[in-house]
Amino acid sequence: MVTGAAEARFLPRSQLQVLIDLLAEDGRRVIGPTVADGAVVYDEVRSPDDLPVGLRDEQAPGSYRLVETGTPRVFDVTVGMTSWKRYTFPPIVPLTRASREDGHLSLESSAETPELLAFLGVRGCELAALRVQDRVLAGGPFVDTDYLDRRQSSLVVAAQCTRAAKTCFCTSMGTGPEAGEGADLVLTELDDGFLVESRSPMGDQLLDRLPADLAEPAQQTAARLAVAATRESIGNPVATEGLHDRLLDALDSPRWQEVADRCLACANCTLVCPTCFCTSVTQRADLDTSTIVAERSWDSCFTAGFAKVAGGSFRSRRQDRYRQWLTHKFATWIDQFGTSGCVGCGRCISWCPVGIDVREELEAIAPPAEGLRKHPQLAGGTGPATYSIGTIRSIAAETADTYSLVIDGIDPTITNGTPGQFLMVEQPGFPAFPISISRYGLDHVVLTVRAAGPATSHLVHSEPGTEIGLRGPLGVGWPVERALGRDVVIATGGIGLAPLRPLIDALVSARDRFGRVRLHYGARTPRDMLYTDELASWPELGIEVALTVDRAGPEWLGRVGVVTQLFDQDDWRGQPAVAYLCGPERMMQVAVRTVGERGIPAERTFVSLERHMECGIGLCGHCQMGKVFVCRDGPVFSVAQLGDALNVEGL
Amino acid sequence: MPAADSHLHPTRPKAPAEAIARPRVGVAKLTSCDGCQLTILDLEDHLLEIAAAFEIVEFPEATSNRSSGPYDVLLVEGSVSTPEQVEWITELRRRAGILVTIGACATAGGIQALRNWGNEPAWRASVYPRPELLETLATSTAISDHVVVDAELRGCPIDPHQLLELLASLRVGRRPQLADEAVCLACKRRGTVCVVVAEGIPCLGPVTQTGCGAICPAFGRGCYACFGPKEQANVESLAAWFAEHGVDETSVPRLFAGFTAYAPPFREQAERATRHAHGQKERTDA
Amino acid sequence: MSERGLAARLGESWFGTNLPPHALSQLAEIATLRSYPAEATVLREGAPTTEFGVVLSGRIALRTLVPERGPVTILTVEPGDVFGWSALVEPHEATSNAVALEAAEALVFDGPALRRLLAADAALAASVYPRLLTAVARRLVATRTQLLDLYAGQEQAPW
Amino acid sequence: MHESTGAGPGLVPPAATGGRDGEVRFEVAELTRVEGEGSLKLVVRDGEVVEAQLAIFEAPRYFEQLVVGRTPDEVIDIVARICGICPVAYQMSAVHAFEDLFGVTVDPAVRVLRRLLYCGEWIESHALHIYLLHAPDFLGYPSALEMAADHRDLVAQGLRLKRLGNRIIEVLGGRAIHPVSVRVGGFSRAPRRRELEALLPDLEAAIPEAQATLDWVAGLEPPDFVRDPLLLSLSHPHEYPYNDGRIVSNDGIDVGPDEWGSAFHEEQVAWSHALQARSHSGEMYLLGPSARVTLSPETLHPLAAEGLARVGMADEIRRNVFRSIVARGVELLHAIAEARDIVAAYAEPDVIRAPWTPRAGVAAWATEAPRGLLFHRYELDGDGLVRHAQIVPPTSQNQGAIERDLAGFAPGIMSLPHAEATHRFEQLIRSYDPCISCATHFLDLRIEEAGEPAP
Repeated sequence: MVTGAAEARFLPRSQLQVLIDLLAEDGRRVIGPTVADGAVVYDEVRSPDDLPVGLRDEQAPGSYRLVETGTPRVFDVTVGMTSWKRYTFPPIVPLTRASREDGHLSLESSAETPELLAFLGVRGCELAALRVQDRVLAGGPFVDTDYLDRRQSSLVVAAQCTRAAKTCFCTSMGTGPEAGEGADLVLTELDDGFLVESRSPMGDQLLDRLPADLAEPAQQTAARLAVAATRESIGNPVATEGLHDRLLDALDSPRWQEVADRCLACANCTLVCPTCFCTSVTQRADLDTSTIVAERSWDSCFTAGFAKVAGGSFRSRRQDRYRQWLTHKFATWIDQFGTSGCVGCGRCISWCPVGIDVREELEAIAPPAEGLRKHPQLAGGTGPATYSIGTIRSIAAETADTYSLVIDGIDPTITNGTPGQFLMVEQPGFPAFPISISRYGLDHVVLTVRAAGPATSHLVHSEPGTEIGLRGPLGVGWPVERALGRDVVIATGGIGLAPLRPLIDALVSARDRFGRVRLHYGARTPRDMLYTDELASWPELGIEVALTVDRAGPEWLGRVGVVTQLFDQDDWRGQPAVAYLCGPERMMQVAVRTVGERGIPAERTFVSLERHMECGIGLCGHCQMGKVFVCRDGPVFSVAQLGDALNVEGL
Repeated sequence: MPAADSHLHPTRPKAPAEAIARPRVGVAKLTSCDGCQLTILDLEDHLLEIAAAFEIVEFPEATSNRSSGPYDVLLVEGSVSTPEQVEWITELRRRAGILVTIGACATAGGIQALRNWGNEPAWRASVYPRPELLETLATSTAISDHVVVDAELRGCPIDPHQLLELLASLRVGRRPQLADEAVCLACKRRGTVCVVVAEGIPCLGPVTQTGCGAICPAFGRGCYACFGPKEQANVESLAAWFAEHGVDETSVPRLFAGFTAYAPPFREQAERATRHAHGQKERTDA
Repeated sequence: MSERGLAARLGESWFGTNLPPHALSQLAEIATLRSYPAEATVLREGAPTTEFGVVLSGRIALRTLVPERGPVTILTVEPGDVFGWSALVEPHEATSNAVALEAAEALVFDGPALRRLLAADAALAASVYPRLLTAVARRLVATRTQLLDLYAGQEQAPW
Repeated sequence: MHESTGAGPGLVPPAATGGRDGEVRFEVAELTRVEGEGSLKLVVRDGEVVEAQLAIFEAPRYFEQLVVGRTPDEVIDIVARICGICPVAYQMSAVHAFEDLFGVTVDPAVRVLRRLLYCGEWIESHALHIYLLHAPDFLGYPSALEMAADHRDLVAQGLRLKRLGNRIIEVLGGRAIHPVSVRVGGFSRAPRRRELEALLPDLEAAIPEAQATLDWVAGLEPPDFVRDPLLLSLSHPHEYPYNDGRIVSNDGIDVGPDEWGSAFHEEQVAWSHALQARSHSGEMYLLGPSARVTLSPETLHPLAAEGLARVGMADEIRRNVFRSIVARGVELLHAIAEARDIVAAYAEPDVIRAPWTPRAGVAAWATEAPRGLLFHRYELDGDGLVRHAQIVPPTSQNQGAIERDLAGFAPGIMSLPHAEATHRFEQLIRSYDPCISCATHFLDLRIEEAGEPAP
């Protein structure tokens, strides 16, 4: 960000209209604080009269009121309910438009070119919020282009705070009351006008066109003092020193339950938060379902649907949802994005219908503890709306409810994927869903799908020749290289074998470069085993296969028991080995412990997790687990990476 | 699908419905105001399209054609409030491939469920000259309390958009996408200033399931829970907050004694209200 | 085969690992090596358990007869693991059928004799019972996990 | 409903019901294309109608009790649920009753907005009945859906008009059914001028369509059934009766909207447990569009008055109930034209919701639902909570007249084949646009079982 060269000017209040007109002349719609239904709402501003003239906001937990001050001042209100996110990251955005014409599927992005905007009266905490969302949505390996377009179309006129509400704590979060980076112009309101400073070339140009003389030293001092006084009045309500670690060590604090007794899980805190970015995609189909529009809308970690995976919601309790939100906002956000997710604007305090005060909760929940962990770096990839098309070549039943689909005619980037990566599969009219690739061919891939819901059932019952949308390959797969020269233990259950098959293929293809390779596979009954032919032929290829089932009839002469018991029959030592585990979470918890007891270090124990993955690239927030997004940072993780996450209920 | 989540609404584990070329659709009603089936006719812009996509074989309010089924899809409005309706809904369940209950009466018992707190005999006597001839149940209850329901549309009345989504989902044989979150999400997406926080108006949005489009706050009043409790609704906390913030003690329970009063966890609150009203009534009769 | 041989083989088994030498030899004194052809019945549910055994090779299935489902295999006893623990626990009745799924070999101990031996020698008992308890506990844990039916298909998947 | 499982128009063949010599029974086990569920039973013995029943098997819902202990604003929400077809009518009668008792004067703009809201409901309800419920009888279709196959443009026009009515209610009250904004003292929110202006083009476009509708329905051939009924409705010197006016009849009744009880009572008739409204002199009155058009022609919107004159059926509307569809056509045109005028002249009110304080006493008022006079009476205590309620919907007042007309209609069609005659009876009932859902709250569920053993 270039800082403007020009010195501070003074703009008489009577000349504020000129600033608004200049912005409008540049073809920008000016958005600023207006008054509607008893609160400050960011909406179109055509003249200073549209601003909250002579009003002050009285904010407290669960309460917001505007009161008359009788002054001509326009920026004595602090932040209202709405945030600028409404304009940079709108509540509902059309994403993809799908249509099927004579058998051919087309999936186009329905992004719109955003209008030019000027934000008037952006506060220090709000500038910080824009920087946070820039980092999250446009600063990572994957970019939300819709957000980026809107941000680049908006000019920012900041207003430094000369007054604070009781709910403000920007000083603790280091975001205000001064205007930090990201503004083009910065205003500071004085009794008879505004001190105006430029922070960018665009700001310089505006400043030159304003009827504003150089500011008197006295005026500059007055402005400085006014903002300093605001800082004083706020003090330092939240002790952020070491907060990250204190929070993550308090995952079992009894206070979570206590706050859950008050929390309504209504999601208001996340929706008024200027940095929360969780979204969901819904498909809107007309009656004749030839055309379907996928829309992305604000969602929240407080909704049940948000944390859905096969088998129900894994954050079913209010306390789990509140913990997810608070720990993410103040701790794991830092691990993910190198900055706190909170900017101290206090919206979540005022607009909580039952007045839960995040400052009090933090104080009650967080005692001191240990150091940070890093999350892995990632490769680049694809955007949330960009699909390639594949054709279902054949469909073969593996078990009563599980089928293997051969998909060809696909984009080479997919066949170039790595073992353990997954694809988002898009069928018009159904929610897109993630499926791991169960085999790579030269010109095709195999997807092994269990018909567990409508979309998956619809897929496995499709006719060969049907075209489907594919996005990927996504995620971080199995680190095969870690097994070079080592013994390998693969333990899996049920459909968990599917994402491991490409790994086994890889080991087989260079068999002599690895030590002993064991596959421990468990299924519900003999009939529920996948790839039975290969299970029989792998031993000839140097893979020791041990099978077990939960129950069986007399015809089954193999083992009956649980996968982890298979280890007992084996006289191997863990230290030189590497473990790859995939299966139901409960099974993996046991398996992780068992291989741990055998001495395989956490750094060389890898698991693949299932979470409700929607965007597949860490932008929608659905699959967040502690410090990681399963879709982007995983689905494969080392146990060291996850820490305790695997064993904490509801994380 | 909300039916999947709430203990109030048992659902039969079903294989996803196969898309049927032109499903035979029936519309029936039990105890209700007809508003939910009228919502079908209120889809004016889509009505002829619907008639083309579905074979409407039973819909007394709209057509003289009749059919006793079987129906691929049966939409039923209204609560179960007479012995005959108990038998009838069981029979209808047999005739229906997919049974969808529509509206607050069918999914929660409706406003008439306020009788369920033992007022029915007294009320009957006060309205009917010869109450002994009247065969009604002492309770008005949700259809899912009597038979297994495959899907439900909440609301008093149901929302036209959700109805369209249901019909669209039936066309392809997927589950309808019906959010089970709080009204607040729609309210905030809409940008409505919160009436609780900014005006101190009691609003049930935070504990009520979404679907209506958050109309009431947008029209300057509190939500009155047409769509019934959301999952994990923390009624105690909200009621306590209202009581501590200027809503008088007798009014708080009355807030919940509305069109989904008999849906737990509203029930407990509503109970206090009906006791209060009943007390009022006795004074009237005295 | 010599007792030493038996003691050695017992010591190599999972059950025998960590048993002190004197314990191994004492047990070997009353142990017999027995072979079961495939499909031989080892224990019958409800019948008195006369012998406690440690599988050395082969596989023995623990089965329960469910009238409408036929015989269901609950667990298989693999080499190193034990069967007939009810020989040491009141009322000394087998809790399931045990059938050899393939030709199997086991060290078996006469129930009453083993009980007398353990009752007479507290030191021996103190080393044998924990091992036995571990074996039973492992089955309990395994059974619980099976009970969770972790691989069952899900009805209400979101997609 | 339980018997009505056969195909065809829900007829139970006479054999199925038996009948002694010289007796003919006409039954419609479930009336279709009416709101709510009712059945027709007519017994003609030796040419004499010995029994004419419009039976109801809607289950009772006890609304008069549901509102006990409730605040006026809660009552407005609750009584709307008596009927999904005319919720606005119930809200209007209730809100005016309370404001009358509390001495609230609403902002003039609010008064106009309430007329607009009622216009919306009239447009929706009349378009629904004309096009979807009644017209199929004249054109010989089981429903408008089949009718659309041959008359798609006609049905599309009806649906357009119906949608327009719903949109008016949606703009003012958030949703077409059970709108949320009506409060004692006014509305919870004033519509923005631009929101109403958005309706203007379609309102303009709808006027010629409503005129066309009127000409079309005037051309529909009615059965010849002429009589001289007593008609009753509100009447206002300057405006077509919606929310305000005196209760008048064509035989001289003239009382205030709060004085219904002084001229009428509900009484129990011998053959049913249904309470029916009668004047103290025992007369039975007919309410609704025919009554209003007959009693208040001079306050019709000029366009509607012109339309009525053009079709020249004022007298037929009064005397032949099958012409009620023409009366609805006239009122449809009136409501659209008045809505157009209101929207064009709308200025946002200064006070959208006038303050009020509760008072003990009797709150009573009548307004004109699409189907006719709707009377509410509430006794309130000092806290403004309802202690007793009486609600008299139009259909309960019409029912006596309907049954009497069935008897009068019978001789003329006895000669027709049984099924055809039965169908005609059903059509006669339909022409009153009976709203059984409304009637429910006081009608007995089980007339048959309760009373007479089947002969």
